[in-house]
Amino acid sequence: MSQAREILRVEKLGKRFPGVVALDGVDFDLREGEVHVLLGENGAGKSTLIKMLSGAYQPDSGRVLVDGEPVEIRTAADAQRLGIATIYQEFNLVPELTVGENLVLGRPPRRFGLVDTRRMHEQARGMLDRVGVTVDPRTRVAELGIAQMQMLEIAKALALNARVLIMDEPTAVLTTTEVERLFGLVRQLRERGVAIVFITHHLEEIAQLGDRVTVLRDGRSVEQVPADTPEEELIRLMVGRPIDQQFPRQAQRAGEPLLRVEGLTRAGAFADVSFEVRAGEVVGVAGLVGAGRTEVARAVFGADPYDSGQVLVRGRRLPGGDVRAAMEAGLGLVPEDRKGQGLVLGADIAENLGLVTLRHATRAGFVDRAGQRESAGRVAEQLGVRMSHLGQEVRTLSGGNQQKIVIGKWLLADAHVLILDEPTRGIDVGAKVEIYQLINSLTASGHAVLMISSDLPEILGMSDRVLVMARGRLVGELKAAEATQDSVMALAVTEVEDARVH
Amino acid sequence: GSAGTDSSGSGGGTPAAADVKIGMSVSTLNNPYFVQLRDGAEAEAKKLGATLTVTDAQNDASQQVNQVQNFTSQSMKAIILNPVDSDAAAPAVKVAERSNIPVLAVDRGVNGAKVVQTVASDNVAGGKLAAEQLAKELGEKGEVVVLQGVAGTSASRDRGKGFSEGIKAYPNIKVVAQQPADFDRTKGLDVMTNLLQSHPGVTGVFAENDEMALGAIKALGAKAGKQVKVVGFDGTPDGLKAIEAGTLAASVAQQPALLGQQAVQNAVRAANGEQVPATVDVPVKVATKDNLSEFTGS
Amino acid sequence: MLVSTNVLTSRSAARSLLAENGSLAALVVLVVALSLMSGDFLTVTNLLNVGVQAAVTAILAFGSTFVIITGGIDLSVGAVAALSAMVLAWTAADTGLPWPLATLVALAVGVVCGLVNAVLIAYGKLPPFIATLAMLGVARGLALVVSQGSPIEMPEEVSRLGDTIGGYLPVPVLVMAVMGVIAAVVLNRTYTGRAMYAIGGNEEAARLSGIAVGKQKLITYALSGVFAAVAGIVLASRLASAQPQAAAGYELDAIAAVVIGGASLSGGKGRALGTLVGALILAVLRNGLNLLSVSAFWQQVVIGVVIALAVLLDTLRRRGGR
Amino acid sequence: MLVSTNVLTSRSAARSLLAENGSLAALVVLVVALSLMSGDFLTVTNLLNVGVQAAVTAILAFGSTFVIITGGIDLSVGAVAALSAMVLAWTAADTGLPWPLATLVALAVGVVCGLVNAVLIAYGKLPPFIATLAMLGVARGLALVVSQGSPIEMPEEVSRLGDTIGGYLPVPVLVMAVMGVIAAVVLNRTYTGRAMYAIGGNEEAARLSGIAVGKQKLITYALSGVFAAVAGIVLASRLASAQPQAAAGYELDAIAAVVIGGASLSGGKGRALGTLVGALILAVLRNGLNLLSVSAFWQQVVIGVVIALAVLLDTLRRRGGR
Ligand SMILES: Nc1ncnc2c1ncn2[C@@H]1O[C@H](COP(=O)(O)OP(=O)(O)OP(=O)(O)O)[C@@H](O)[C@H]1O
Ligand SMILES: Nc1ncnc2c1ncn2[C@@H]1O[C@H](COP(=O)(O)OP(=O)(O)OP(=O)(O)O)[C@@H](O)[C@H]1O
Ligand SMILES: O[C@@H]1[C@H](O)[C@H](O)CO[C@H]1O
Ligand SMILES: [Mg+2]
Ligand SMILES: [Mg+2]
Repeated sequence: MSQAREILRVEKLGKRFPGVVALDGVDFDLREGEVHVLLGENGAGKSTLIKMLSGAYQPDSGRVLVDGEPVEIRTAADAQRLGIATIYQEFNLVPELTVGENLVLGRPPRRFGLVDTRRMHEQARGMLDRVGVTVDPRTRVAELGIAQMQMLEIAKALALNARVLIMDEPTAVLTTTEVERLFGLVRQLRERGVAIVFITHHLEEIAQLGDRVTVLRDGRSVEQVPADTPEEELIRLMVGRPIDQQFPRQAQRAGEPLLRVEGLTRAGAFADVSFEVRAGEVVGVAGLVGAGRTEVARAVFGADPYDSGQVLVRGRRLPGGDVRAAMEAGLGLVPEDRKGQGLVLGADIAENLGLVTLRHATRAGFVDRAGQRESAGRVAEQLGVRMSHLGQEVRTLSGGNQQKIVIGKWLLADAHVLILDEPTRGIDVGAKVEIYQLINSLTASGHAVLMISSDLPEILGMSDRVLVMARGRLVGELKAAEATQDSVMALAVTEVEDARVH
Repeated sequence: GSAGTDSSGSGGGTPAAADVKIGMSVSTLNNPYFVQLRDGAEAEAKKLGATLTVTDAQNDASQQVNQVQNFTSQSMKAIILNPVDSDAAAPAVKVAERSNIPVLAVDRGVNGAKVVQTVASDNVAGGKLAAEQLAKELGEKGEVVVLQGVAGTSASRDRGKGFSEGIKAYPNIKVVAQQPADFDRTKGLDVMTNLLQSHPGVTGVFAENDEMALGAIKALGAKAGKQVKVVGFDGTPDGLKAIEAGTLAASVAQQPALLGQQAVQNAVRAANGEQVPATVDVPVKVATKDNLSEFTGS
Repeated sequence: MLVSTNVLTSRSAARSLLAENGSLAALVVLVVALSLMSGDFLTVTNLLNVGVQAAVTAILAFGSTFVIITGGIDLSVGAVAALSAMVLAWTAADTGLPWPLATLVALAVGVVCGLVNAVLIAYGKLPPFIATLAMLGVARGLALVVSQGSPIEMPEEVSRLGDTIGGYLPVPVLVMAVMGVIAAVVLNRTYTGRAMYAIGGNEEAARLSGIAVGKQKLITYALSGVFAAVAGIVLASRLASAQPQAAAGYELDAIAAVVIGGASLSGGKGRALGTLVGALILAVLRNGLNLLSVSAFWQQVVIGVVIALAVLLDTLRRRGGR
Repeated sequence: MLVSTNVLTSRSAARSLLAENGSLAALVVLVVALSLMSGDFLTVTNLLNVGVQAAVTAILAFGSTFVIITGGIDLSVGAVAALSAMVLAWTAADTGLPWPLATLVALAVGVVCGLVNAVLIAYGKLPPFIATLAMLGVARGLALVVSQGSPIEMPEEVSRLGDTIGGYLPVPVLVMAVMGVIAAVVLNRTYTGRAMYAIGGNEEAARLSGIAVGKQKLITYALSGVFAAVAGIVLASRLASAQPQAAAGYELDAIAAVVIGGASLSGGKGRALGTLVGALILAVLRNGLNLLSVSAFWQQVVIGVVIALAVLLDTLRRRGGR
């Protein structure tokens, strides 16, 4: 490896935002045919760094060299010209346009100056095949699930045939199957000499895929180590202290059933889903991408309607499609799509954290804003949100810190049954443990948690029971003791009649 | 002689006007009629050596009050008001009254407050004249449509009133439709086009101003002036040209330039503390092909 | 004077205000420029005139601020203002209703118009632009129907709203101040106000956080309606008569005031103070151009250019700050 | 007749069109209702009249469609239309420029107005509402300045645009059709068209995909300007004279047509065919109410109600379809 040619080098790169020094002299280099992992806590500056390589931001100081020559990357087009392709942490898709159009966004095939729609769809089909996604290129992106969107972003970037491929947490929402396919593709590219920058909070992926690791802390590059460095050591470098237990679940005795779902069905989405969640329990829900977990969770919470079946909280039946009623009965939902459904991006941290408790903080129509701010401050500290102050716009937080806000606002709400959909998406190891501790204290106080996650180790490590879904149906249930990677996956690929074809 | 000839106005001699500042708020300048009114006023001011500031209230009564307020800030010596609406103009007059600035109303009167002078044409009488002229053109029988001005304006109200009173005298003339075209040429065209569909037998049109009449003539095409007689209101240059061409049968001509001229002349007098007569009647007169020269001359 | 003493006495407070609210800086620049250009501008009377001239737009704009913060738009405010005032004058004159009752009826008209807008938008899923454009037509038409096209005199007691107190303080300015404070309190301190920001920022996130979006929109548009009614009554009081064509086209002024004041038409942003400043900028501009005797035809051109420059100043300053 | 034969001859095609384009269904309902209520409505001549009356709004609205798809708004189209036509008439009449050149100058005026809008928006970061509102004032003011407030006659050759070909086919309808096809091709088939959808759907994504957002906005607003100029010329040709106040307030009609046609003011959605249908709905409505001799005061009320119902029909149908 050591003789491989250096393609890209970053020297003393600095970037500040109002109130924050995001990068403070970062050094980084990238060689042909390597997978270089960027590691760091939430808000350490990983995304900021790669955005300056892709033309999204301009550095304040320092320089970037490509093939030994200093370059200025002012726009996305500049980056493309230099052979740099980027998959951003936040999706950059146009929901109203089709899958096909999104795949060739900004460079559609043309004939006689006009866009050649037929060829566009042909190209798109090829790109989708390559990443193993089977959707019609004519589908509107707005109709896709979040994992499919991630695969789309990957397909889009691959099609640029770049020399440098930057991937910012591409695996955060993918299940094992997709992750494996993605790794296969990445290895192929590496063979061909493509240089890859890879950001992840899933530490096990580093050894599987990476060659070198650069660790960022507080906007500085603190260390460069080989990818086979033990996880504990990586954690220590990243967090500054060791973490003894990644999944500190303290199981409780299950109490009375708090949530019961019976025969829940919606044509084209899910069918005959029944389960219950008891006080003190953490119930995990596993499944492949598009298994219908999110749709069930949303229906239970009243965010979407359902056709038949019923949802009972403490034995009382909830009206369908009524979020307010669900909340009053004690349900809570942390949605998987933080940007689309979880956050008011233009509002500040305090405002977002207080959204769910707004009603309780209201007396005679007036909101106790000081009280709201105070509790917001408490939660933000508990979760270690990296911010300049509570008045910071959520839009300007790092991805993982945004996720902490989405969870934080529900932690404040004291819901009896909290449904978490991909709760730790993009969250660093240290903060994850904090969240798991909070889950522990919730269940210890007699509350219950239903946790959907594509991160199988998390499901296995934190659940008392695991439900498995496939094709819109509940296909099995495993006790914590029986649940292993293999037993869950075996159920997840069960051949059942697809509830989603109609 | 005709109304337009007595240009020296009431009382003799040119008033002394050096350095007299006069403010004039015109209801709207989006209409050639008022442009003529303003031009008449400006020409007279220049002649007399007075400083005239003209503002455009854009058909908004409250903006007009604002403008009068602003005139008082500028310490105008007299204010000429062309009310957007006669009733809504009273507060504007009162504002000026408080600062002891004399106000003259031009083209439309003011109800509910005293102005030192009203220089105006009578729209109700004009509507009546239009009815009589149209009846004459039609041989006192036929089907007539009315194109109305902006609903709610006094000009439209008064002309409509005068016309329907006047047309009652002719039992064989039937008003088959009244539709608003907002004093606007384009709307006159579209509304007339549409009315021709439902009333193909129309023989006469009364448009409450020339702009709409010209639109209607466009809609009528070759029929204008032949099978269908159109009577307008205002006697704008374009209207008079249409009379000459034979497409417009007649227009109840106002004399906006004269209105403006008279108003300025008397405003200067009032500013100098002279007594001015309470009303100056500038008569309306029907312009037809026969008497066209009286109008195009001035 | 009003403004300049403020600036001098508490510099740092003023500076932080300016920094926070870019449009205020534009207003200050405008005021300074006009004071230099016209000796008539910076007098107490004239500044009070400006206040009076801003009042109706400002009150309409406060109502529009609510709507715009939720990501909506209300084109009906001018027409609703006219209709409400007309109903007041009509019920008082024709049915002999005592004026306090007639005033309540007028406010109720505003509320009902707003509720109809909201029902169409929240439950009929009409785009706010269309729902309120339809309401514009309906309200304006009804104002004409009620009045049969003629102005109706306002009850004398209500017309006092157009007067001055003690010969100096104009009541419209007072009403504007009161409505502004109400708007600010609603926005900053009440559940509904906070919900407006959340809905405008991300309607789905608001819904999933338990905010009853439909109900909050009802309140939002009803508020806009009632503010419009107040504006209509103030306007009619100034003219001592309710006019069927009153406030025609004011919806664009109101929206402009809100946007100049820093709100975004895509929702989630906006403040009462900003809106006030926006309305004042428009009024100062018109007043100043009158005082400077700018020719009528050129006035529209100059107003257009200055509005663009004022907001440009704001955006440039904000970008410079980054 | 025109419509009914279409519907009868190719049922399934029509059905799929209706399903795809909800506003078309509303238009059909409106046409059927008016045919039943007035015998004069469903005649070839009257339908052609409707076409002529829709033409100016439709052409303006096609231009606005581009802007609205990018998530912007253009309030200046009516004023730009008036200014362009005025410049044409004025250069031809006063400076004696031959009419083809004068026409080019007029189109250039439209382009320049659009470019100024775009520069303010894309580089000055002004909200489109403010930039184009400023342009509204500037263009309307300049039209008044150029004309000194009075109409100017159009060159006879250009005025033919307002005539009919062969005594039947009105040229404005032809121009509308041509501009509609151009709009559809631009939107569906060109790079710029697709970029408009991307920018309106997610501006950041568009930028990060290498689309030069600023440049594309320049093209978008310039197109809107040139469409406005064409509309202004057609309007002036119909009257054989350029009027300074022509097309006043048409911007709201144009935007309404686009939104009725299914576009969203938040961007990313909209189609030329939908816009055409929207403009036709407005024209059919006004034509029908004239034919039915609905009283002046009630007309605005009825138009408001029917617009709301038409769009409601669309949204309900779409929700039912899900
Ligand atoms: N536009 C912005 N304005 C202000 N601050 C910003 C902006 N963008 C990023 N920051 C700040 O810069 C810091 C680095 O953020 P960055 O997104 O690079 O973190 P990250 O390492 O990618 O974290 P994560 O693992 O959570 O994605 C954070 O404190 C963030 O709040
Ligand atoms: N193979 C497929 N066939 C049909 N529809 C699919 C398929 N995969 C996904 N979908 C659709 O994509 C959306 C994603 O489903 P949903 O989000 O409920 O699944 P999930 O189990 O939460 O998976 P994830 O959130 O990991 O994507 C749903 O609308 C689903 O119907
Ligand atoms: O007298 C004028 C003109 O007739 C004009 O056309 C409309 O307003 C009236 O007051
Ligand atoms: Mg990041
Ligand atoms: Mg999911």
